Amino acid sequence: MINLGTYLGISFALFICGILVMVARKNIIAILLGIELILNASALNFAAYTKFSNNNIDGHIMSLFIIVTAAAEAAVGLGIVIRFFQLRESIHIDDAASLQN
Amino acid sequence: MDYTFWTIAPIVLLPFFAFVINAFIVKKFTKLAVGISTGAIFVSFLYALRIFLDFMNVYSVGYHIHKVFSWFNLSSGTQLFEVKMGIYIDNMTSVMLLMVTGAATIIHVFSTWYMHDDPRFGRFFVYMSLFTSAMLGLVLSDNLLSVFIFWELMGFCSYSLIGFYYEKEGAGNASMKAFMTTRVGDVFFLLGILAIWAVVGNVSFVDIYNAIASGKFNNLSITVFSMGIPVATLAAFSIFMGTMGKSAQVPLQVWLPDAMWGPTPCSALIHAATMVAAGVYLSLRMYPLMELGHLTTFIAYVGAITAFGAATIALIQTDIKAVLAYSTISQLGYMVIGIGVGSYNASFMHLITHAVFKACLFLSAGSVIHSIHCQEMPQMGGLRKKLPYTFFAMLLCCFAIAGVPFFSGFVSKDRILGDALVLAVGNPVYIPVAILGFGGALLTAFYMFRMLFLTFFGEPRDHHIYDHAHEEHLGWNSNIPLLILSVFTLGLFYSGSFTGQGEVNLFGSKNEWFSTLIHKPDAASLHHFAEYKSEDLGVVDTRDKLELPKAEFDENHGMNEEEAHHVHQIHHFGALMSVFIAFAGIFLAYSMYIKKTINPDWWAQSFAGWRRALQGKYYFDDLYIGKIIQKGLIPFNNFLAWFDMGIYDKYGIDGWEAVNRFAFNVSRWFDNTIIDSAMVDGTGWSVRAMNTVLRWVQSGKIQLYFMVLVFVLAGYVWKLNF
Amino acid sequence: MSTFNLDVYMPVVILIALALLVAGGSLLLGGLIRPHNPNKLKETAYECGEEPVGSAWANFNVRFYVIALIFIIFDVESALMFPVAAVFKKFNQIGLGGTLLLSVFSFVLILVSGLIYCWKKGDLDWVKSFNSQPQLATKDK
Amino acid sequence: MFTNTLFLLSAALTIGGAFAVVYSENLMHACIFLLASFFGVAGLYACIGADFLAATQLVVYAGGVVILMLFAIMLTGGTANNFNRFGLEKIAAMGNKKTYFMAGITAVVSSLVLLKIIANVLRNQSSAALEANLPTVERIGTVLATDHILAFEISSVLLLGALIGAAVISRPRTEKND
Amino acid sequence: MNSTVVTYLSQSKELTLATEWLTKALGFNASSLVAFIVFAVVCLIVVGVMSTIGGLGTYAERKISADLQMRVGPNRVGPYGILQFLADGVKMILKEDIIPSGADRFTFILAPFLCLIGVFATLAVVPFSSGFMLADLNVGIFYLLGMASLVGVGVFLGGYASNSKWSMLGGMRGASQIISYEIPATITIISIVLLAGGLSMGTLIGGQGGMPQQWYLFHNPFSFIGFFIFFIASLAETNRAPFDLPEAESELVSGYHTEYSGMRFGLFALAEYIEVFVVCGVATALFLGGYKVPFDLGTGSILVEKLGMDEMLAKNLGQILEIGSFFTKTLGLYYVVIWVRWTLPRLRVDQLMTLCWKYLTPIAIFNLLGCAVWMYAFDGKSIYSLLFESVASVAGHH
Repeated sequence: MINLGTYLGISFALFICGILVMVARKNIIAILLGIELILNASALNFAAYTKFSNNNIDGHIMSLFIIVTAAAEAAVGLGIVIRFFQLRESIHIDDAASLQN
Repeated sequence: MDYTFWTIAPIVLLPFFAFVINAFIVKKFTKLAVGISTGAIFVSFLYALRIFLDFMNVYSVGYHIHKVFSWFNLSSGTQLFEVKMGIYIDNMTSVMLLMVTGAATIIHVFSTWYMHDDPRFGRFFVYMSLFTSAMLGLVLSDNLLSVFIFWELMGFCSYSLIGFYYEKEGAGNASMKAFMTTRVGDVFFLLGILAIWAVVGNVSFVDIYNAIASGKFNNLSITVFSMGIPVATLAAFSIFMGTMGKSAQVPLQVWLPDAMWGPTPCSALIHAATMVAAGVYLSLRMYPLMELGHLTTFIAYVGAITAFGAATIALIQTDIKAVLAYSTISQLGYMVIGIGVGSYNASFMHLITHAVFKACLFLSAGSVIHSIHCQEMPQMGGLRKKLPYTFFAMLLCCFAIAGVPFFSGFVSKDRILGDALVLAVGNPVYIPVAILGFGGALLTAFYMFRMLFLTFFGEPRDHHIYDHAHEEHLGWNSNIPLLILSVFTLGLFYSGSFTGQGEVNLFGSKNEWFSTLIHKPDAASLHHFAEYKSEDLGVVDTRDKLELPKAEFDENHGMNEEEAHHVHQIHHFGALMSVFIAFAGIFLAYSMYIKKTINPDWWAQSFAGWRRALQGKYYFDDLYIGKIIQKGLIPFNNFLAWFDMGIYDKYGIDGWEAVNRFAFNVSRWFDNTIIDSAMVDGTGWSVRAMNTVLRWVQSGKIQLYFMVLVFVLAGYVWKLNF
Repeated sequence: MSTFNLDVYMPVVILIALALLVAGGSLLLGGLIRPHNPNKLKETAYECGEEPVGSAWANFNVRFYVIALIFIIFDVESALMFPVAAVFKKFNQIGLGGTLLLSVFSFVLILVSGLIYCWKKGDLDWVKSFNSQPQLATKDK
Repeated sequence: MFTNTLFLLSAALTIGGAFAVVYSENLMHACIFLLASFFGVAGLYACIGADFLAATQLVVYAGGVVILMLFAIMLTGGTANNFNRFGLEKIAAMGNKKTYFMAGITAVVSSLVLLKIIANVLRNQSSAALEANLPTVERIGTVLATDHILAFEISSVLLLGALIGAAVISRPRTEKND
Repeated sequence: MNSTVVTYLSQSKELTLATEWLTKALGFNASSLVAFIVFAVVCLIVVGVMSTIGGLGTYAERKISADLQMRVGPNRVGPYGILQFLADGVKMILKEDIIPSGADRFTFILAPFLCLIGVFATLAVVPFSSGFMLADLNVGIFYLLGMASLVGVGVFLGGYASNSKWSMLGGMRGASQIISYEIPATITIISIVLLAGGLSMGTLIGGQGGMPQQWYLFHNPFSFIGFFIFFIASLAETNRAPFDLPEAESELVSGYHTEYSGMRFGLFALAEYIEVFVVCGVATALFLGGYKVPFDLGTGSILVEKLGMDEMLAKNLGQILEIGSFFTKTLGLYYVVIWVRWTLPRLRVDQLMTLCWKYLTPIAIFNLLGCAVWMYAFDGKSIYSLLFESVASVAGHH
């Protein structure tokens, strides 16, 4: 049961859920949730390849750095959201389209 | 010399460490930060010099050092997925290293004078160090992926430095413009890397050469809209788009003039000597791919249009830095022509010589600007006596860029033009390239000397500014760099001989080192690379692996006697023409601005239409910012741009007399009917009409962009058929 | 290195199941025997005996976020530091302790500079008058 | 036996949590389901012997990122039945039919490509016997301290940048209207 | 990695026999099943003991506070009132369960579960003795940190879900306090990991000995300071006084569990008291030698050699000694926790943050670097062995 196929399937499901959340939601924080899902999917992929492909620890390192980067990304992203909220009193993503016109 | 990690890596790491250290101490210890930056780049120059001398010592064509290490490895069994990074040094790299570190050192020293009263003195050096290390990293990279990483890093530094005076609104906008415009090219570059990866399974230069030599690219094509596009063409075009963005080729040239908002030393280093040349460097590295993709004609045309178009715009600029900026675009165009017409080593030589004289020109302009706090040439004049060293340096550089014999620009540009001429004789497709090239050379000589005369000769036009110019403002650290650089504008350094044999003549010496060492990677030399694969980790020093004969100068460039004779004749003719054109341009400028026998105003009035186009910089900025970015009116404005360029350019190239009168009438009619009534009103109407259709494309909704991104990537991945 | 069997995670799963069981069980057990007479007054939130005003889910002061931000950065730092710290002893025994010490030092000091920055900028001060944005929730001072 | 149970539980938690994130109309609940999904991913890591990654997943995601997100939700008051200081209704904006439709199209397109890639990968997968699980902490530590030392150090710079950047961005301004 | 209670028990013949018999009877390899049964039984025992300790904790708290304040304390239910906690438990189960009408029901119900899961899951790696350890994961301490962080989420959600202002403030404060104090605690743990060279509880305790001079507490000056930092941070992480801001009666009524009543409140309280025990256990394991007994009595080998005792019996005796040692130290710390609560006044919230970020964290980082330097400079020797060596060498010269 535990093999590369199932792991890829799970990470695929995570990724698709992430994409769905990212595109369907109009709330910036919800979009960030979707991004976290996608990052998790990729990190899971790296770990799975490590286990089922070559048992080289590099995959774990990659996953670790994905987690690190994801945390940093979440911190900065949420900081931007909060600043945006202070300015616009909204966290609707389409309110951030001020570049238009 | 023994090549280990510690003899190569410090070149990159020293400036990088300087950046890291300076980024943290910069606030309080500005002097220290400056010292660290300058010292680091100087030491790294010494390292580069050491490598260069070693390569000159070996003096062989195929000699290269390749050090590979594994970045990460997820391969198993037959499925290979290993990403490797590495250092690759061959003759070209060693020359490039010397140029970059040398220019950077000199410009750093100059900056200590130029920037010393700036409140953000230290921060400037932080960026400069990061930039230098990125550029050196790019030069040392052995694969496209790390090239791309450093490429983007340089883009970031360029962005930061253009926006260095961020209090000024223009600087902020300019930095954003530069970033966005080059991004267009970079996306293509990334796609090109993907395409190469899909075919080769790796992006190391060596493996790419290997794949080309072993025919991996043959018969591979992608079907788009039922048209078969060879992968080689697609990849080559994508990568060349990267070059177009970085090296400011038409139509992505618009950012470079605006980049002059940055401090002048950074313009000298980034937007003249190194970063913009990196695009050309990339195309040179990928030359076999360009050839395989049958892209050379396209490249030659892009280069020719850029070289000539930018030169025409430079004719009417009054800002001293703007002249230099357009001149840079134009000279980059010459390098690209060189790639297009197969003039590999001349193109590279022009890269080097241009870096030297353009850096010197920028530094001279910088010292002029800093002495009189003004950039407008009409307010200068007669500064020759006030700034003698600057004048001397600028004079030499103007000789070089105009192509006066015995100066570096002549040596390199003449060869590019000569090769273009050779091709044009054999193949009428290349005739416009040659014509535009020579026309551009004439204009170059003219506008450079126009700049020189307006700045340094004649009577001072603004006495307030003139009286304020003080030579004593200048210090050793402003003059010495200029003088060093101006010495290196002599052609002898490039066309001389390292072995001490051979006579020096007008066209360089026999046995010159540059053409001897740097060769187009043709089919024969690509097979050098088949000797080993980049799978071997560790240092590959080809001195041990291959039998390396001393390189010898081949006067016939691999052709038989008869062909060579024919080519030589054309070259000689081209050279004579270059000399003639250079002096014609200088004479024209002389008679217009010193003798005043020709009245510039008369010319301006007779070519009013053209002049308007030039003042609008061929409307590229309007096109991009006014239409595409805001309204998404791509097809309509392409048409407009084509119309402007096609009509005006054609008339410019035709005979003087007929065009003169005809252009006058046409442009008057054009103004009244087409532009005023049809275009201005029509633009408004059609904008409104198309707005409704195209508005949703630029909705500013990031999720829509994301969807499009997913679709495009999906299509690309699907096509590449992993 | 010794290999390990995934059976070591058994207690973890069992304990989590037990936690659910204990909590759920006691609530269920109570549900069978305890009284259940809800009325409207009982179900209002406690606000010192007054009628609650508005919802409690208002936006809070941004200081909380800055604290959480510094926390997560140091959390990630510790996640990176743990494996390196775990091999420090081994490296020290084979004589590579110096390089590892250097890397740990630079790693930590770079992060500490961030802490110092936040300190100097006053992000760590809980009571600091930000007279900027009108805030709904200023009670938490 | 136990391993399979653990795997099934974790996979169910992961995918169930992810789907719940998609379907949940309440942001706070979505965040909790995300926590469940992270937990499941930690279990999945544990199933393939990546014990350190599992613990890191717990520490960083469950303990860090989720708390951060909960805080951010509170700081933006982002729940449906809430009023901000101007009395305007704050839209939680959890999507509508149109956005779901677009998301569906995007997901279908990307899933086609991904499935093609996955099929390719699985076809070429050599079915060698799996090696026994080795403790990963020391290996990761050794590799971090030797091969990937630069990445290790650079990541501290990354974190520093994130810290300072986010602190600067989210700090309340003392001046008005900037 | 595998030194769990099952490994320990499988040294005895009976378990092996039982496994073999089950394998024959069931027709598949039953070792995993046996392991499951053993784990299940032991987990039940541990949870039961821990719940009792948690309950007794409330009793002890009241009794000790009464002692400190010269009162009598609970004395009605059972001898000396020792059954008070049972009465409390019964009361909680019988109390009406109220969910406020404005609350977020899903989250309201989930929050105490999260707290309890977080605390119970940490029990898996608490080292009661060298054999009686549920799971000696080789990411032990790190796993514990990860699981314990669930408590913070639970506290926050509890505060959020009630939709009451006191709860919300308490929850926000509680969560930010828990996460803040996690940093000095984690960094101190890293410095101990540095000394021990591993993350598993077995390694961490294995580097220490039974005698006080072999503890990491007295290993070097930095770890000595580290102990206090860890202890203070643990107090704050478990919301104990003087850091019980989230439930400060005088300002926030009852903090994040204002709206919780009956058993739901009971679950929060249970989680808190067990967590206090767990962090005391961790402090013991990290700094006070854990389950180690002097003179290697724990392995039982001395008993076998000197007294000729049966090997398994001797080992069992050793285990009991170790459990005794662990519980003595842990409960001693538990006493200190309660003592501190009734001695020190509560901090203000700004003092709380100042203490964490401006004192504890910098000192913890300094300690970490100091430990690293100590390891490098003195080759990992403790200050005691350095003194001993120098004295010995001086003595040898004369």
